[in-house]
Amino acid sequence: MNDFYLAVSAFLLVNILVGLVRILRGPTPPDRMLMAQMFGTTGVGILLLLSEAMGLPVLRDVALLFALLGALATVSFVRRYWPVEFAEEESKE
Amino acid sequence: MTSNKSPTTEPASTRRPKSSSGAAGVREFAAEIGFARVAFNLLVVLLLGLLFWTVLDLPPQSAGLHAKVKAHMHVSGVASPITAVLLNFRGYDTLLEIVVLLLASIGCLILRDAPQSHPALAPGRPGKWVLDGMIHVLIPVMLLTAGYLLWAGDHAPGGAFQAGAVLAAAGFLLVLGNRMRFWRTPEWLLRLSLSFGMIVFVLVASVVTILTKNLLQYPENYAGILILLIEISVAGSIGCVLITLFAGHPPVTRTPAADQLWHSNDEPKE
Amino acid sequence: MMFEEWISSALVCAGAFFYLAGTLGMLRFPDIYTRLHAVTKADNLGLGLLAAGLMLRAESWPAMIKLALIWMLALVTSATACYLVANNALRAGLPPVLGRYRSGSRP
Amino acid sequence: MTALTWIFDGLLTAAMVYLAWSLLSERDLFKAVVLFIAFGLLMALAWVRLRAPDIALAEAAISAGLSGVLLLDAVGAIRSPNPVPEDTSSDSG
Repeated sequence: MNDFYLAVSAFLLVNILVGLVRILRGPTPPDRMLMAQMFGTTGVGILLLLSEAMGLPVLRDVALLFALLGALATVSFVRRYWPVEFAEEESKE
Repeated sequence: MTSNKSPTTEPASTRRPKSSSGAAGVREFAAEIGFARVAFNLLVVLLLGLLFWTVLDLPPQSAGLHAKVKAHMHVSGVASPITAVLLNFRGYDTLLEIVVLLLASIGCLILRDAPQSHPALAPGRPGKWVLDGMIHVLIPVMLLTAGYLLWAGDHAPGGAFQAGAVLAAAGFLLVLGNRMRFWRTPEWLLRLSLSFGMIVFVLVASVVTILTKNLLQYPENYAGILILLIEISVAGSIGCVLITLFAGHPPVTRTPAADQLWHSNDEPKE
Repeated sequence: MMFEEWISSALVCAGAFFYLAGTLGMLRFPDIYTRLHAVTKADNLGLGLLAAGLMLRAESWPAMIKLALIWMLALVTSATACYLVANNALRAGLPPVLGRYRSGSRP
Repeated sequence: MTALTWIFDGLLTAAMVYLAWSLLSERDLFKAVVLFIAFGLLMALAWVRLRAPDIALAEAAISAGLSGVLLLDAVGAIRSPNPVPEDTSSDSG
Protein backbone atom coordinates (compact mmCIF):
# COMPACT_ATOMS: atom_id res chain seq x y z
CA MET A 1 0.00 0.00 0.00
CA ASN A 2 2.86 2.37 0.83
CA ASP A 3 4.32 1.67 -2.58
CA PHE A 4 1.07 2.74 -4.16
CA TYR A 5 1.11 6.10 -2.36
CA LEU A 6 4.77 6.57 -3.18
CA ALA A 7 4.10 5.82 -6.84
CA VAL A 8 1.29 8.37 -6.99
CA SER A 9 3.44 11.00 -5.29
CA ALA A 10 6.24 10.30 -7.76
CA PHE A 11 3.69 10.79 -10.52
CA LEU A 12 2.72 14.17 -9.04
CA LEU A 13 6.40 15.08 -8.83
CA VAL A 14 6.70 14.32 -12.54
CA ASN A 15 3.72 16.64 -13.02
CA ILE A 16 5.65 19.41 -11.30
CA LEU A 17 8.70 18.78 -13.46
CA VAL A 18 6.64 18.92 -16.65
CA GLY A 19 4.99 22.09 -15.39
CA LEU A 20 8.40 23.74 -15.12
CA VAL A 21 8.16 24.22 -18.87
CA ARG A 22 5.43 26.79 -18.29
CA ILE A 23 7.58 28.72 -15.84
CA LEU A 24 10.53 28.70 -18.19
CA ARG A 25 8.53 29.60 -21.30
CA GLY A 26 6.21 32.16 -19.79
CA PRO A 27 5.20 34.01 -21.90
CA THR A 28 3.84 36.57 -19.43
CA PRO A 29 4.62 36.99 -15.71
CA PRO A 30 1.12 35.96 -14.55
CA ASP A 31 1.52 32.64 -16.37
CA ARG A 32 4.66 31.94 -14.39
CA MET A 33 3.04 33.01 -11.16
CA LEU A 34 0.02 30.77 -11.74
CA MET A 35 2.32 27.85 -12.34
CA ALA A 36 4.00 28.52 -9.00
CA GLN A 37 0.58 28.60 -7.39
CA MET A 38 -0.20 25.28 -9.00
CA PHE A 39 3.07 23.82 -7.70
CA GLY A 40 1.83 24.70 -4.24
CA THR A 41 -1.38 22.71 -4.72
CA THR A 42 0.53 19.78 -6.18
CA GLY A 43 3.01 19.96 -3.33
CA VAL A 44 0.15 19.70 -0.84
CA GLY A 45 -0.98 16.52 -2.59
CA ILE A 46 2.53 15.07 -2.55
CA LEU A 47 2.93 15.84 1.14
CA LEU A 48 -0.38 14.20 2.03
CA LEU A 49 0.59 11.09 0.11
CA LEU A 50 4.06 11.01 1.66
CA SER A 51 2.60 11.37 5.13
CA GLU A 52 0.68 8.17 4.49
CA ALA A 53 3.55 6.40 2.74
CA MET A 54 6.23 7.30 5.27
CA GLY A 55 3.99 7.03 8.30
CA LEU A 56 4.67 10.59 9.40
CA PRO A 57 1.37 12.25 10.36
CA VAL A 58 3.28 15.50 10.98
CA LEU A 59 3.52 16.00 7.25
CA ARG A 60 -0.13 16.95 7.28
CA ASP A 61 0.93 20.04 9.19
CA VAL A 62 3.46 20.83 6.49
CA ALA A 63 0.74 20.38 3.88
CA LEU A 64 -1.54 22.61 5.94
CA LEU A 65 1.09 25.33 5.93
CA PHE A 66 1.51 25.07 2.17
CA ALA A 67 -2.24 25.24 1.64
CA LEU A 68 -2.52 28.18 4.02
CA LEU A 69 0.39 30.23 2.74
CA GLY A 70 0.53 29.13 -0.88
CA ALA A 71 -1.50 32.05 -2.15
CA LEU A 72 0.52 34.73 -0.39
CA ALA A 73 3.11 34.95 -3.14
CA THR A 74 0.39 35.31 -5.76
CA VAL A 75 -1.39 38.03 -3.79
CA SER A 76 1.90 39.84 -3.36
CA PHE A 77 2.54 39.46 -7.09
CA VAL A 78 -0.79 41.11 -7.87
CA ARG A 79 -0.48 43.87 -5.30
CA ARG A 80 3.20 44.69 -5.43
CA TYR A 81 4.86 43.38 -8.56
CA TRP A 82 2.12 43.95 -11.08
CA PRO A 83 0.12 46.92 -9.88
CA VAL A 84 -2.42 48.29 -12.30
CA GLU A 85 -3.66 51.78 -11.68
CA PHE A 86 -7.40 52.19 -11.76
CA ALA A 87 -9.68 55.13 -12.08
CA GLU A 88 -11.61 54.19 -9.01
CA GLU A 89 -9.33 54.14 -6.03
CA GLU A 90 -9.66 52.32 -2.83
CA SER A 91 -11.11 54.56 -0.15
CA LYS A 92 -8.45 55.74 2.23
CA GLU A 93 -8.97 55.29 5.90
CA MET B 1 13.34 39.03 -33.31
CA THR B 2 16.81 40.24 -32.46
CA SER B 3 17.02 38.73 -29.04
CA ASN B 4 15.45 35.69 -27.56
CA LYS B 5 14.86 37.11 -24.15
CA SER B 6 11.34 38.24 -23.50
CA PRO B 7 11.06 42.02 -23.58
CA THR B 8 8.17 42.19 -21.19
CA THR B 9 9.83 40.85 -18.14
CA GLU B 10 13.17 42.55 -18.46
CA PRO B 11 13.68 44.45 -15.22
CA ALA B 12 14.15 48.15 -15.67
CA SER B 13 17.18 48.19 -13.49
CA THR B 14 19.35 45.90 -15.60
CA ARG B 15 22.79 47.36 -15.45
CA ARG B 16 24.18 48.74 -18.64
CA PRO B 17 27.81 49.65 -19.26
CA LYS B 18 28.47 53.35 -19.11
CA SER B 19 29.97 53.46 -22.61
CA SER B 20 27.14 51.60 -24.28
CA SER B 21 26.52 53.69 -27.36
CA GLY B 22 25.36 51.60 -30.24
CA ALA B 23 25.82 48.00 -31.22
CA ALA B 24 29.50 47.83 -30.30
CA GLY B 25 28.81 48.65 -26.69
CA VAL B 26 26.06 46.07 -26.53
CA ARG B 27 28.28 43.41 -28.03
CA GLU B 28 31.03 44.31 -25.61
CA PHE B 29 28.53 43.98 -22.79
CA ALA B 30 27.38 40.62 -24.09
CA ALA B 31 30.96 39.39 -24.31
CA GLU B 32 31.53 40.53 -20.76
CA ILE B 33 28.43 38.71 -19.59
CA GLY B 34 29.48 35.61 -21.54
CA PHE B 35 32.81 35.53 -19.76
CA ALA B 36 31.14 36.00 -16.40
CA ARG B 37 28.78 33.19 -17.24
CA VAL B 38 31.57 30.80 -18.09
CA ALA B 39 33.43 31.74 -14.93
CA PHE B 40 30.27 31.33 -12.89
CA ASN B 41 29.55 27.92 -14.37
CA LEU B 42 33.11 26.79 -13.72
CA LEU B 43 32.82 27.93 -10.13
CA VAL B 44 29.54 26.07 -9.74
CA VAL B 45 31.02 22.87 -11.17
CA LEU B 46 33.98 23.24 -8.83
CA LEU B 47 31.78 23.73 -5.79
CA LEU B 48 29.56 20.86 -6.87
CA GLY B 49 32.60 18.60 -7.13
CA LEU B 50 33.69 19.70 -3.68
CA LEU B 51 30.24 18.98 -2.34
CA PHE B 52 30.18 15.48 -3.85
CA TRP B 53 33.64 14.80 -2.51
CA THR B 54 32.58 15.92 0.95
CA VAL B 55 29.47 13.78 0.89
CA LEU B 56 31.44 10.74 -0.27
CA ASP B 57 33.96 11.44 2.47
CA LEU B 58 31.34 11.31 5.21
CA PRO B 59 31.43 8.27 7.45
CA PRO B 60 28.65 5.87 6.44
CA GLN B 61 27.23 5.89 9.91
CA SER B 62 27.74 8.66 12.39
CA ALA B 63 27.06 8.15 16.05
CA GLY B 64 25.46 11.56 16.43
CA LEU B 65 24.18 12.87 19.70
CA HIS B 66 20.98 10.83 19.73
CA ALA B 67 21.91 8.82 22.77
CA LYS B 68 23.06 11.81 24.77
CA VAL B 69 19.88 13.77 24.05
CA LYS B 70 17.74 10.77 24.86
CA ALA B 71 19.51 10.26 28.17
CA HIS B 72 18.80 13.82 29.27
CA MET B 73 15.25 14.18 27.95
CA HIS B 74 13.75 13.79 31.42
CA VAL B 75 15.34 17.02 32.67
CA SER B 76 14.50 19.06 29.58
CA GLY B 77 10.92 19.86 30.50
CA VAL B 78 9.56 19.08 27.03
CA ALA B 79 8.75 15.92 25.13
CA SER B 80 10.17 16.81 21.72
CA PRO B 81 13.92 16.24 21.41
CA ILE B 82 14.27 19.05 18.85
CA THR B 83 12.68 21.62 21.16
CA ALA B 84 14.78 20.28 24.02
CA VAL B 85 17.95 20.88 22.04
CA LEU B 86 16.87 24.27 20.71
CA LEU B 87 15.66 25.81 23.93
CA ASN B 88 17.33 23.87 26.68
CA PHE B 89 20.52 22.03 25.83
CA ARG B 90 21.75 24.63 23.39
CA GLY B 91 19.55 27.52 24.40
CA TYR B 92 22.30 30.10 23.96
CA ASP B 93 22.35 29.39 20.21
CA THR B 94 18.70 30.27 19.99
CA LEU B 95 19.25 33.35 22.14
CA LEU B 96 21.90 34.60 19.75
CA GLU B 97 19.66 33.88 16.77
CA ILE B 98 16.95 36.05 18.29
CA VAL B 99 19.50 38.82 18.65
CA VAL B 100 20.50 38.45 15.00
CA LEU B 101 16.86 38.75 13.93
CA LEU B 102 16.42 41.83 16.09
CA LEU B 103 19.53 43.39 14.51
CA ALA B 104 18.10 42.69 11.05
CA SER B 105 14.89 44.50 11.92
CA ILE B 106 16.87 47.44 13.32
CA GLY B 107 18.75 47.61 10.04
CA CYS B 108 15.43 47.75 8.25
CA LEU B 109 14.07 50.42 10.57
CA ILE B 110 17.07 52.66 9.96
CA LEU B 111 15.87 52.95 6.38
CA ARG B 112 12.40 53.96 7.49
CA ASP B 113 12.87 57.62 6.63
CA ALA B 114 13.71 56.88 3.02
CA PRO B 115 10.84 57.63 0.65
CA GLN B 116 8.64 54.65 0.01
CA SER B 117 9.40 53.01 -3.25
CA HIS B 118 5.85 52.47 -4.32
CA PRO B 119 2.52 53.89 -3.28
CA ALA B 120 -0.14 51.81 -1.64
CA LEU B 121 -1.36 49.78 -4.54
CA ALA B 122 -4.99 49.03 -4.90
CA PRO B 123 -6.63 46.85 -7.46
CA GLY B 124 -10.15 47.93 -8.29
CA ARG B 125 -13.14 47.43 -6.11
CA PRO B 126 -14.01 43.83 -7.00
CA GLY B 127 -10.46 42.77 -6.33
CA LYS B 128 -10.56 44.58 -3.02
CA TRP B 129 -13.72 42.83 -1.95
CA VAL B 130 -12.46 39.40 -2.84
CA LEU B 131 -9.16 40.07 -1.12
CA ASP B 132 -11.03 41.30 1.95
CA GLY B 133 -13.08 38.13 2.03
CA MET B 134 -9.93 36.05 1.77
CA ILE B 135 -8.39 38.00 4.63
CA HIS B 136 -11.47 37.47 6.78
CA VAL B 137 -11.32 33.74 6.24
CA LEU B 138 -7.57 33.26 6.40
CA ILE B 139 -6.41 35.46 9.27
CA PRO B 140 -8.24 33.52 12.01
CA VAL B 141 -7.04 30.24 10.55
CA MET B 142 -3.48 31.56 10.43
CA LEU B 143 -3.61 32.69 14.06
CA LEU B 144 -5.05 29.32 15.03
CA THR B 145 -2.31 27.53 13.09
CA ALA B 146 0.37 29.63 14.76
CA GLY B 147 -1.04 28.75 18.17
CA TYR B 148 -1.26 25.11 17.19
CA LEU B 149 2.35 25.00 16.02
CA LEU B 150 3.45 26.64 19.25
CA TRP B 151 1.51 24.12 21.27
CA ALA B 152 2.70 21.20 19.16
CA GLY B 153 6.33 22.25 19.62
CA ASP B 154 6.24 20.71 23.08
CA HIS B 155 5.88 17.15 21.87
CA ALA B 156 6.04 17.12 18.08
CA PRO B 157 7.62 19.11 15.23
CA GLY B 158 6.71 22.76 15.48
CA GLY B 159 7.76 25.56 17.75
CA ALA B 160 8.51 29.22 18.07
CA PHE B 161 10.14 29.78 14.69
CA GLN B 162 7.40 28.12 12.69
CA ALA B 163 4.69 29.84 14.69
CA GLY B 164 6.43 33.18 14.28
CA ALA B 165 6.67 32.64 10.53
CA VAL B 166 2.95 31.93 10.31
CA LEU B 167 2.19 35.02 12.39
CA ALA B 168 4.36 37.02 10.02
CA ALA B 169 2.49 35.59 7.05
CA ALA B 170 -0.76 36.81 8.60
CA GLY B 171 0.82 40.24 8.96
CA PHE B 172 1.97 40.15 5.34
CA LEU B 173 -1.56 39.41 4.22
CA LEU B 174 -2.89 42.31 6.27
CA VAL B 175 -0.30 44.66 4.80
CA LEU B 176 -1.00 43.45 1.27
CA GLY B 177 -4.71 44.06 1.80
CA ASN B 178 -4.08 47.58 3.15
CA ARG B 179 -5.53 46.44 6.45
CA MET B 180 -2.48 47.26 8.50
CA ARG B 181 -0.81 50.66 8.36
CA PHE B 182 2.49 49.46 9.65
CA TRP B 183 4.16 52.85 9.68
CA ARG B 184 1.44 54.20 11.96
CA THR B 185 2.40 51.82 14.76
CA PRO B 186 3.38 53.84 17.84
CA GLU B 187 7.12 53.90 18.28
CA TRP B 188 7.13 52.39 21.78
CA LEU B 189 4.85 49.55 20.76
CA LEU B 190 7.02 48.72 17.78
CA ARG B 191 10.20 48.68 19.83
CA LEU B 192 8.64 46.68 22.61
CA SER B 193 7.14 44.04 20.33
CA LEU B 194 10.37 43.68 18.35
CA SER B 195 12.52 43.17 21.42
CA PHE B 196 10.02 41.45 23.70
CA GLY B 197 11.25 37.94 22.87
CA MET B 198 14.84 38.85 23.49
CA ILE B 199 14.01 40.68 26.73
CA VAL B 200 12.11 37.70 28.13
CA PHE B 201 14.79 35.28 27.00
CA VAL B 202 17.62 37.34 28.53
CA LEU B 203 15.67 37.86 31.75
CA VAL B 204 14.97 34.16 32.13
CA ALA B 205 18.54 33.31 31.19
CA SER B 206 20.09 35.69 33.71
CA VAL B 207 17.79 34.76 36.57
CA VAL B 208 18.31 31.07 35.88
CA THR B 209 22.06 31.51 35.56
CA ILE B 210 22.26 33.34 38.87
CA LEU B 211 20.13 30.73 40.60
CA THR B 212 21.82 27.60 39.29
CA LYS B 213 25.31 29.06 38.73
CA ASN B 214 25.29 27.52 35.25
CA LEU B 215 24.67 29.30 31.96
CA LEU B 216 21.04 28.78 30.95
CA GLN B 217 20.49 25.72 33.08
CA TYR B 218 16.84 25.67 34.00
CA PRO B 219 15.78 24.25 37.36
CA GLU B 220 14.32 20.85 36.61
CA ASN B 221 10.83 21.54 37.89
CA TYR B 222 10.40 24.83 36.10
CA ALA B 223 12.01 23.94 32.76
CA GLY B 224 8.71 23.25 30.99
CA ILE B 225 6.96 26.45 32.00
CA LEU B 226 10.06 28.59 31.36
CA ILE B 227 10.48 27.14 27.89
CA LEU B 228 6.82 27.77 27.15
CA LEU B 229 7.16 31.38 28.31
CA ILE B 230 10.22 31.90 26.12
CA GLU B 231 8.59 30.23 23.14
CA ILE B 232 5.46 32.36 23.27
CA SER B 233 7.31 35.65 23.54
CA VAL B 234 9.91 34.66 20.97
CA ALA B 235 7.25 33.59 18.47
CA GLY B 236 5.53 36.96 18.77
CA SER B 237 8.78 38.83 18.34
CA ILE B 238 9.83 36.77 15.33
CA GLY B 239 6.51 37.57 13.70
CA CYS B 240 7.00 41.28 14.36
CA VAL B 241 10.57 41.22 13.06
CA LEU B 242 9.54 39.54 9.83
CA ILE B 243 6.65 41.95 9.32
CA THR B 244 9.10 44.80 9.83
CA LEU B 245 11.34 43.38 7.14
CA PHE B 246 8.40 43.43 4.75
CA ALA B 247 6.47 46.54 5.72
CA GLY B 248 9.32 48.74 6.87
CA HIS B 249 10.15 51.06 4.04
CA PRO B 250 12.45 49.32 1.61
CA PRO B 251 15.57 51.02 0.35
CA VAL B 252 15.22 52.36 -3.15
CA THR B 253 17.83 52.03 -5.84
CA ARG B 254 18.13 55.19 -7.87
CA THR B 255 16.89 54.07 -11.24
CA PRO B 256 14.95 56.39 -13.55
CA ALA B 257 11.84 54.32 -12.92
CA ALA B 258 12.24 54.64 -9.19
CA ASP B 259 12.84 58.39 -9.49
CA GLN B 260 9.64 58.71 -11.44
CA LEU B 261 7.86 56.87 -8.67
CA TRP B 262 9.30 59.18 -6.06
CA HIS B 263 7.93 62.18 -7.84
CA SER B 264 4.56 60.63 -8.37
CA ASN B 265 4.57 59.89 -4.65
CA ASP B 266 5.13 63.54 -3.82
CA GLU B 267 1.87 64.63 -5.36
CA PRO B 268 -0.95 64.62 -2.89
CA LYS B 269 -3.47 62.01 -3.94
CA GLU B 270 -7.15 62.59 -3.52
CA MET C 1 -12.02 -3.17 5.14
CA MET C 2 -11.05 -4.37 1.69
CA PHE C 3 -13.88 -2.40 0.17
CA GLU C 4 -12.77 0.79 1.86
CA GLU C 5 -9.25 0.32 0.61
CA TRP C 6 -10.43 -0.12 -2.95
CA ILE C 7 -12.56 3.02 -2.79
CA SER C 8 -9.65 4.94 -1.26
CA SER C 9 -7.24 3.82 -3.97
CA ALA C 10 -9.73 4.68 -6.68
CA LEU C 11 -10.21 8.16 -5.25
CA VAL C 12 -6.46 8.73 -5.03
CA CYS C 13 -6.05 7.59 -8.63
CA ALA C 14 -8.83 9.91 -9.73
CA GLY C 15 -7.11 12.74 -7.87
CA ALA C 16 -3.85 12.01 -9.66
CA PHE C 17 -5.72 12.01 -12.96
CA PHE C 18 -7.12 15.48 -12.31
CA TYR C 19 -3.65 16.71 -11.34
CA LEU C 20 -2.45 15.44 -14.70
CA ALA C 21 -5.37 17.20 -16.39
CA GLY C 22 -4.43 20.42 -14.61
CA THR C 23 -0.82 20.23 -15.73
CA LEU C 24 -1.81 19.44 -19.29
CA GLY C 25 -4.26 22.33 -19.24
CA MET C 26 -1.58 24.64 -17.95
CA LEU C 27 0.68 23.60 -20.80
CA ARG C 28 -1.85 23.45 -23.61
CA PHE C 29 -4.31 26.28 -22.97
CA PRO C 30 -3.61 29.36 -25.06
CA ASP C 31 -3.88 32.26 -22.63
CA ILE C 32 -3.94 33.26 -19.00
CA TYR C 33 -7.72 33.24 -18.68
CA THR C 34 -8.07 29.65 -19.72
CA ARG C 35 -5.03 28.54 -17.76
CA LEU C 36 -6.69 29.84 -14.63
CA HIS C 37 -9.24 27.08 -14.96
CA ALA C 38 -6.50 24.48 -14.87
CA VAL C 39 -5.24 25.82 -11.55
CA THR C 40 -8.51 26.64 -9.82
CA LYS C 41 -10.64 23.77 -11.03
CA ALA C 42 -8.65 20.75 -12.11
CA ASP C 43 -5.94 20.91 -9.48
CA ASN C 44 -8.25 21.68 -6.59
CA LEU C 45 -10.55 18.87 -7.62
CA GLY C 46 -7.54 16.59 -7.78
CA LEU C 47 -6.52 17.63 -4.27
CA GLY C 48 -10.08 17.15 -3.06
CA LEU C 49 -10.34 13.61 -4.41
CA LEU C 50 -6.92 12.78 -3.06
CA ALA C 51 -7.80 14.12 0.37
CA ALA C 52 -11.10 12.22 0.31
CA GLY C 53 -9.24 9.04 -0.56
CA LEU C 54 -6.81 9.54 2.31
CA MET C 55 -9.61 10.49 4.70
CA LEU C 56 -11.04 7.00 4.30
CA ARG C 57 -7.81 5.59 5.66
CA ALA C 58 -7.12 8.25 8.28
CA GLU C 59 -6.44 6.90 11.73
CA SER C 60 -8.69 9.24 13.68
CA TRP C 61 -11.40 11.88 13.45
CA PRO C 62 -9.02 14.82 13.99
CA ALA C 63 -6.86 13.57 11.13
CA MET C 64 -9.90 13.42 8.84
CA ILE C 65 -10.94 16.92 9.84
CA LYS C 66 -7.44 18.19 9.21
CA LEU C 67 -7.44 16.69 5.72
CA ALA C 68 -10.78 18.30 4.97
CA LEU C 69 -9.50 21.61 6.34
CA ILE C 70 -6.44 21.42 4.10
CA TRP C 71 -8.65 20.95 1.06
CA MET C 72 -10.95 23.82 2.00
CA LEU C 73 -8.01 26.12 2.64
CA ALA C 74 -6.56 25.25 -0.74
CA LEU C 75 -9.91 26.04 -2.33
CA VAL C 76 -10.14 29.42 -0.64
CA THR C 77 -6.58 30.51 -1.26
CA SER C 78 -6.03 29.38 -4.81
CA ALA C 79 -9.45 30.45 -6.05
CA THR C 80 -9.06 33.91 -4.55
CA ALA C 81 -5.50 34.38 -5.72
CA CYS C 82 -6.39 33.29 -9.25
CA TYR C 83 -9.36 35.62 -9.28
CA LEU C 84 -7.03 38.50 -8.38
CA VAL C 85 -4.67 37.53 -11.18
CA ALA C 86 -7.49 37.36 -13.72
CA ASN C 87 -8.94 40.66 -12.56
CA ASN C 88 -5.57 42.33 -12.87
CA ALA C 89 -4.85 40.76 -16.23
CA LEU C 90 -8.13 42.00 -17.68
CA ARG C 91 -7.61 45.49 -16.31
CA ALA C 92 -4.03 45.58 -17.50
CA GLY C 93 -5.34 44.91 -20.99
CA LEU C 94 -3.96 41.45 -21.50
CA PRO C 95 -5.95 40.25 -24.50
CA PRO C 96 -7.84 37.00 -24.19
CA VAL C 97 -7.31 34.62 -27.09
CA LEU C 98 -10.76 34.25 -28.59
CA GLY C 99 -9.97 31.89 -31.46
CA ARG C 100 -12.66 29.98 -33.21
CA TYR C 101 -15.52 30.94 -30.93
CA ARG C 102 -14.92 34.67 -31.16
CA SER C 103 -18.02 36.35 -29.85
CA GLY C 104 -17.31 39.80 -31.21
CA SER C 105 -17.97 41.66 -27.99
CA ARG C 106 -14.91 42.26 -25.85
CA PRO C 107 -15.38 43.12 -22.21
CA MET D 1 14.74 1.33 0.11
CA THR D 2 12.61 0.10 -2.67
CA ALA D 3 13.04 1.05 -6.30
CA LEU D 4 10.22 3.55 -5.95
CA THR D 5 11.95 5.55 -3.26
CA TRP D 6 15.03 5.62 -5.44
CA ILE D 7 12.97 6.95 -8.33
CA PHE D 8 11.28 9.57 -6.17
CA ASP D 9 14.50 10.75 -4.54
CA GLY D 10 16.35 10.73 -7.84
CA LEU D 11 13.69 12.84 -9.53
CA LEU D 12 13.63 15.22 -6.58
CA THR D 13 17.39 15.61 -6.50
CA ALA D 14 17.71 16.10 -10.24
CA ALA D 15 14.92 18.66 -10.23
CA MET D 16 16.49 20.58 -7.37
CA VAL D 17 19.92 20.68 -8.97
CA TYR D 18 18.40 21.80 -12.27
CA LEU D 19 16.23 24.43 -10.58
CA ALA D 20 19.11 25.78 -8.54
CA TRP D 21 21.24 26.04 -11.64
CA SER D 22 18.62 27.73 -13.74
CA LEU D 23 17.51 30.20 -11.09
CA LEU D 24 21.07 31.25 -10.37
CA SER D 25 21.91 31.74 -14.03
CA GLU D 26 18.64 33.48 -14.81
CA ARG D 27 18.90 37.17 -15.74
CA ASP D 28 15.19 37.89 -15.60
CA LEU D 29 14.68 38.66 -11.93
CA PHE D 30 10.99 37.80 -11.83
CA LYS D 31 11.56 34.43 -13.42
CA ALA D 32 14.32 33.74 -10.93
CA VAL D 33 11.96 34.56 -8.08
CA VAL D 34 9.29 32.19 -9.37
CA LEU D 35 11.90 29.48 -9.82
CA PHE D 36 13.02 30.15 -6.28
CA ILE D 37 9.49 29.64 -4.99
CA ALA D 38 9.35 26.31 -6.81
CA PHE D 39 12.76 25.44 -5.39
CA GLY D 40 11.49 26.14 -1.89
CA LEU D 41 8.66 23.68 -2.40
CA LEU D 42 11.05 20.95 -3.55
CA MET D 43 13.39 21.81 -0.70
CA ALA D 44 10.57 21.19 1.77
CA LEU D 45 9.90 17.84 0.09
CA ALA D 46 13.59 17.02 0.37
CA TRP D 47 13.55 17.73 4.12
CA VAL D 48 10.54 15.47 4.35
CA ARG D 49 12.38 12.70 2.57
CA LEU D 50 15.30 13.18 4.94
CA ARG D 51 12.81 12.65 7.78
CA ALA D 52 13.32 16.11 9.21
CA PRO D 53 9.73 17.33 9.56
CA ASP D 54 10.75 20.21 11.85
CA ILE D 55 12.85 21.78 9.16
CA ALA D 56 10.23 20.90 6.56
CA LEU D 57 7.69 22.90 8.58
CA ALA D 58 10.00 25.88 8.81
CA GLU D 59 10.89 25.60 5.13
CA ALA D 60 7.21 25.45 4.18
CA ALA D 61 6.39 28.55 6.19
CA ILE D 62 9.42 30.46 4.98
CA SER D 63 9.41 29.47 1.32
CA ALA D 64 5.67 29.49 0.67
CA GLY D 65 4.74 32.39 2.86
CA LEU D 66 7.62 34.71 3.38
CA SER D 67 10.49 34.62 0.93
CA GLY D 68 8.27 34.71 -2.15
CA VAL D 69 6.44 37.78 -0.84
CA LEU D 70 9.63 39.57 0.17
CA LEU D 71 11.42 38.86 -3.09
CA LEU D 72 8.45 39.82 -5.28
CA ASP D 73 8.10 43.04 -3.31
CA ALA D 74 11.78 43.77 -3.81
CA VAL D 75 11.68 43.03 -7.53
CA GLY D 76 8.56 45.15 -7.83
CA ALA D 77 10.31 48.02 -6.07
CA ILE D 78 13.25 48.19 -8.47
CA ARG D 79 11.36 47.94 -11.72
CA SER D 80 9.22 50.28 -13.78
CA PRO D 81 5.90 51.27 -12.20
CA ASN D 82 3.14 50.26 -14.53
CA PRO D 83 4.04 47.45 -16.83
CA VAL D 84 1.45 46.08 -19.15
CA PRO D 85 2.84 42.72 -20.13
CA GLU D 86 2.47 42.18 -23.82
CA ASP D 87 1.28 38.81 -24.90
CA THR D 88 4.22 37.47 -26.81
CA SER D 89 2.78 34.01 -27.07
CA SER D 90 2.88 32.53 -30.51
CA ASP D 91 1.58 29.13 -29.54
CA SER D 92 -2.01 30.32 -29.48
CA GLY D 93 -2.62 29.29 -33.08
